[in-house]
Amino acid sequence: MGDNIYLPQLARVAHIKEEVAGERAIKTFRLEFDNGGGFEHECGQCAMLSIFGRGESMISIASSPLIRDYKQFSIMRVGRVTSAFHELAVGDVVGIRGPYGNSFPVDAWRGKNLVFIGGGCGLAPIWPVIQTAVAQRADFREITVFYGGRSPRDIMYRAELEKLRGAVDVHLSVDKAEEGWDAFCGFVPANLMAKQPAPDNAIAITCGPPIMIKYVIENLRSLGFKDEQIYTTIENKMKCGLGKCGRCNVGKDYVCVKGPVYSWAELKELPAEY
Amino acid sequence: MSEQTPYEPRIVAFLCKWCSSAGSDLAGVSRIQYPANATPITVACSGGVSPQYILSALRKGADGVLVSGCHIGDCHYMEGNMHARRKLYLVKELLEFAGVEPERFRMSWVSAAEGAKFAQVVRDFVEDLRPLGPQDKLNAERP
Amino acid sequence: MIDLNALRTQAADILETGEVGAVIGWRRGSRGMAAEPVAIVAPEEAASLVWDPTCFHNLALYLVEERKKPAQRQVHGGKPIAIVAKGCDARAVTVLLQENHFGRDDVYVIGVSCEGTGVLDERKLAQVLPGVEPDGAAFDGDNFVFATSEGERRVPAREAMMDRCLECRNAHPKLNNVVFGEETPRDFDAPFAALKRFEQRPAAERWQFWQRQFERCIRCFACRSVCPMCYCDECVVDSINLVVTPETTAAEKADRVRWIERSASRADNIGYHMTRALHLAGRCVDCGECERVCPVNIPLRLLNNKMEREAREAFGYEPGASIDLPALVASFRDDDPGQFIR
Amino acid sequence: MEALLDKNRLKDWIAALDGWEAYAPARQDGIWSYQPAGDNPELNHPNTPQPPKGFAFPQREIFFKFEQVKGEAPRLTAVSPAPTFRVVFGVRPCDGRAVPRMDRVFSDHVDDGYYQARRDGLAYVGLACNTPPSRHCFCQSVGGSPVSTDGLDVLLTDLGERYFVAAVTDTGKALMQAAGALLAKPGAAERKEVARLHAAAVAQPQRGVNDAAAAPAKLKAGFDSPLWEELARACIGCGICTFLCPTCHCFDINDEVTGTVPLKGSRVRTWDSCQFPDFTMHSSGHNPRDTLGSRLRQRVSHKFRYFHENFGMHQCTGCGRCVSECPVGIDIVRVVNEIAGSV
Repeated sequence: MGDNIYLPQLARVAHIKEEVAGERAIKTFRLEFDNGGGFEHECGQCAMLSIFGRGESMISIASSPLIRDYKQFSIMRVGRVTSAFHELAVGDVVGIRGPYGNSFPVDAWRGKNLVFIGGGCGLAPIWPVIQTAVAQRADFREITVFYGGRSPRDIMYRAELEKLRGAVDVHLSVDKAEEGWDAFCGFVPANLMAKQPAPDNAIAITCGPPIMIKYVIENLRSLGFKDEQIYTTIENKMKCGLGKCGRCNVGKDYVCVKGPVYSWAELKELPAEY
Repeated sequence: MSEQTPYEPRIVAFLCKWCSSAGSDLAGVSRIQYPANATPITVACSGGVSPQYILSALRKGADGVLVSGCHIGDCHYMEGNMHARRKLYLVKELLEFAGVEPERFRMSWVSAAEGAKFAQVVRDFVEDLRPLGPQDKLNAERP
Repeated sequence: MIDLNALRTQAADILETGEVGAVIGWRRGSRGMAAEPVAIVAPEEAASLVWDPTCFHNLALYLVEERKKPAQRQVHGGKPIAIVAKGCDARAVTVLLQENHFGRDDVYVIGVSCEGTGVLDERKLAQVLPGVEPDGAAFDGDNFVFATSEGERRVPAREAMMDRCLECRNAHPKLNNVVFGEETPRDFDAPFAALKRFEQRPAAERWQFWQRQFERCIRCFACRSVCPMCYCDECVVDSINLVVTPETTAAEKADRVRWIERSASRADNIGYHMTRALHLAGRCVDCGECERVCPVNIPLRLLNNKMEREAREAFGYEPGASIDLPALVASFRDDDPGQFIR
Repeated sequence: MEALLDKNRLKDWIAALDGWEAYAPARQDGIWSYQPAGDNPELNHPNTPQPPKGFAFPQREIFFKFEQVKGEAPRLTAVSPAPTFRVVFGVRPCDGRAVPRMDRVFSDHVDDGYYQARRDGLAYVGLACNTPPSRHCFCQSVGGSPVSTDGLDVLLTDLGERYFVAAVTDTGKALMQAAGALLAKPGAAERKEVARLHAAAVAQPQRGVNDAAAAPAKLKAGFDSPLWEELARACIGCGICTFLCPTCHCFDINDEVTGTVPLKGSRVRTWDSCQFPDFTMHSSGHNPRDTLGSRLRQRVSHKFRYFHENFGMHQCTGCGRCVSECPVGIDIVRVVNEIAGSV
């Protein structure tokens, strides 16, 4: 038998950070490979993470491809596998296989303005693009990040977002007003409309809850963004990550292979089975 | 099975906390000798022992399953053991019907005062299971 | 003999008057001669209803919450749903009433008596008339009559009837709002005849038998899906709990016990079928649908019959006999057998 | 390479296949299934309710075993299928046509080593359908034929007392060469008889999909049709149609734990079905295909649209099992025709 495509590599949890607490808790994990292990990835790709005895879960790689020492994953506690991740301690060993899926065409975006619009844990899949663009800041023109959570406690990557200021325009928001919050109050699509980014020579990249994406796309279009200028990622239940197990398809596309990154021009042609 | 370690039946024992579990404790503190083959699992009431627990224990390799509760009339929840009696009778019948040795499932009523009886129940169960050898019909590990 | 036109008229009438919002019955299908389940809402659709030996389905299935949704969606104003029911199907409706799925006024039972026969077993027919694939089937007294390209073929019903029908004691639906056909004396096999024969085999032989049957199971879950009593939202064999609401916590999802794996291995298949038999004890009305639909021919009725007979003999319990009956395992008698307990 | 084989020498041919395990349909417990070829296999079966797909794609496959002592790194032990040479006799041409379709799925994008390892040692000896094995057959309307050799290594044609044996692949030739003197040279009369039988088989009336070539476009146009829910109304949501389908390949992957201290278990692939509600349900409870109609649409669209869009061929081979075995008479031919007819 040739390469075993279902056999994960082992990776060690090198660092854990609690991003968001509570019922929809999010933790960020840095996974490191031992000598010679690992793989290269591109912005937007995912990996299948394993906790043996619990199973596998497909998670976006949240670190920039420029970072070689580790891969970062921000995982919301939702079910069987993700809950097990939240129980991990530094030093624990997990399984990982990948990378899977397509990627954001970052190279094609050089010389353009980038507008990122994220909500909730939807910041993680676009984070590698933000990181890469900031690392290669001269290659891009204006970079704007819109990001919102339900409350100030639901803002992930808070410290990292603050560090971006200067290089990047950061517009944070929370759904409901709360004492001590002096940035925008309201939903992310509304914040977007309040700031009105211009569509000229721009690419908009959005990820978040489906309902947010829906209104973000409507608003981007009303701002003059064309379907080809809008990118998003979609997710479906996945098992193999290799276009064989048959469950993540949206029309003819297996999201694990042809996705998760789509321009709105592509996505609107597909059935909305995600 | 090597010669050094002769076959010892493994028993999963679901014991109600009010009577049988207390009975097993009494057997212990009274220093009554009985075989250590049973893994006790304390449950609130024998009436709460789902047939699923029994099937699952057998699936995971138990050689025998014991369910023990309060004597009829003594149930802490009034009638839990009456339900257990009916429900688990069906389990017993079904296992036997499928050709599984009927000795592999056993029920007993053991009160908190009956430490000696508990020891005897376990002793008898182990002796009845021993000649049957390992349970491989419902065991997922032995295909 | 059942007057099909009278049945159609009845269905049209209760739709016309608005007494019911839909009628679940059978119509001609496109799979050979077999009838197929249908839910009609307009009086004129009643003309498509049929009643013949291929009406084997237990339509009570479609009265259960999840599965009735497609039919319900068409019904306006929460009107009762009518169902065409054979004797066994009507008993299934009784059990569903017993288990409070709906009230007696929410369902309108159009009983159809199997009279002196029953429904067709297509596997038996293939043995009785090898190589013949009829275009239609009809009742005719003690016979089934098949329309074939070479004319009519008459087969004594007992030779091609479902085993369940041979042992049936309730061919005439007791629970009904209206009933078609006569209560007819029957003289086929004694109840539990096959079960008794099987029980006489030695234990080792019984195990050999079941081992072979269970090893064949492909876990398509057709037995579960077709069963009116298998309506649980959460089933031990599903990979996840199907009832996830926004309130369901991650811990609840994570901690769900996997009693039985998805693998079609012997141990897991036995776990599945035994759990199901136990869960159906005192509820199974022996409509035999699980056995009919099994693509690998596992004799599931034997397991259910065993539980049914124990319920009857040990506890005097008859499933589907009355709406007011408490559930078998939610009740007890002081003199329930206890000799097996030490 | 073509030859004649006396029917009663089939067992001798099988015996001569040194190093090959042979399988053939047998009737056991009232149903036909592929079993190790017994003493005297007779290929007089209707189609088996289960296709031979499990030979290359078994219902349960262990990928690897894991073991982990608490606080230590897990140890993984890959499990690979043992190399075997297996030859399956009596495969109907519809099931033969399923083989290249499955090959495509399991080699597309990346090779699935488990499938490939089993497939590499597999040979299929087909049996032409001189008469349709079932009234539910519709192979011809989906581009197949009762005498198709697609996916087969050898095709047998029943000539009454003898089989006409025709090699399709090099493996097939090797299998025939192993038969040696058991095979006789066919004459012109036999060849003529085979041609006549094949022509007659193709001429047998069959039901079918009206215009398979137009199906992808029609199903696309009819994606939002209310007919899907209508046609699925009787569906009970079981897995018969997919588990018995020779080309359905969807699967699940789970960890099966057999011990907890230390943690022990296996990662296992099992067949899964797009007809089960948990197939696509997200952990959040959101289900992109949450109705019976949407799941019927997925099954039918996969066969007659998506597969065609990806690989240029229909995934359905017209074996008719999903029609004949459906507990409630859901009929893929009718579904395709009705949706296509509605747009």
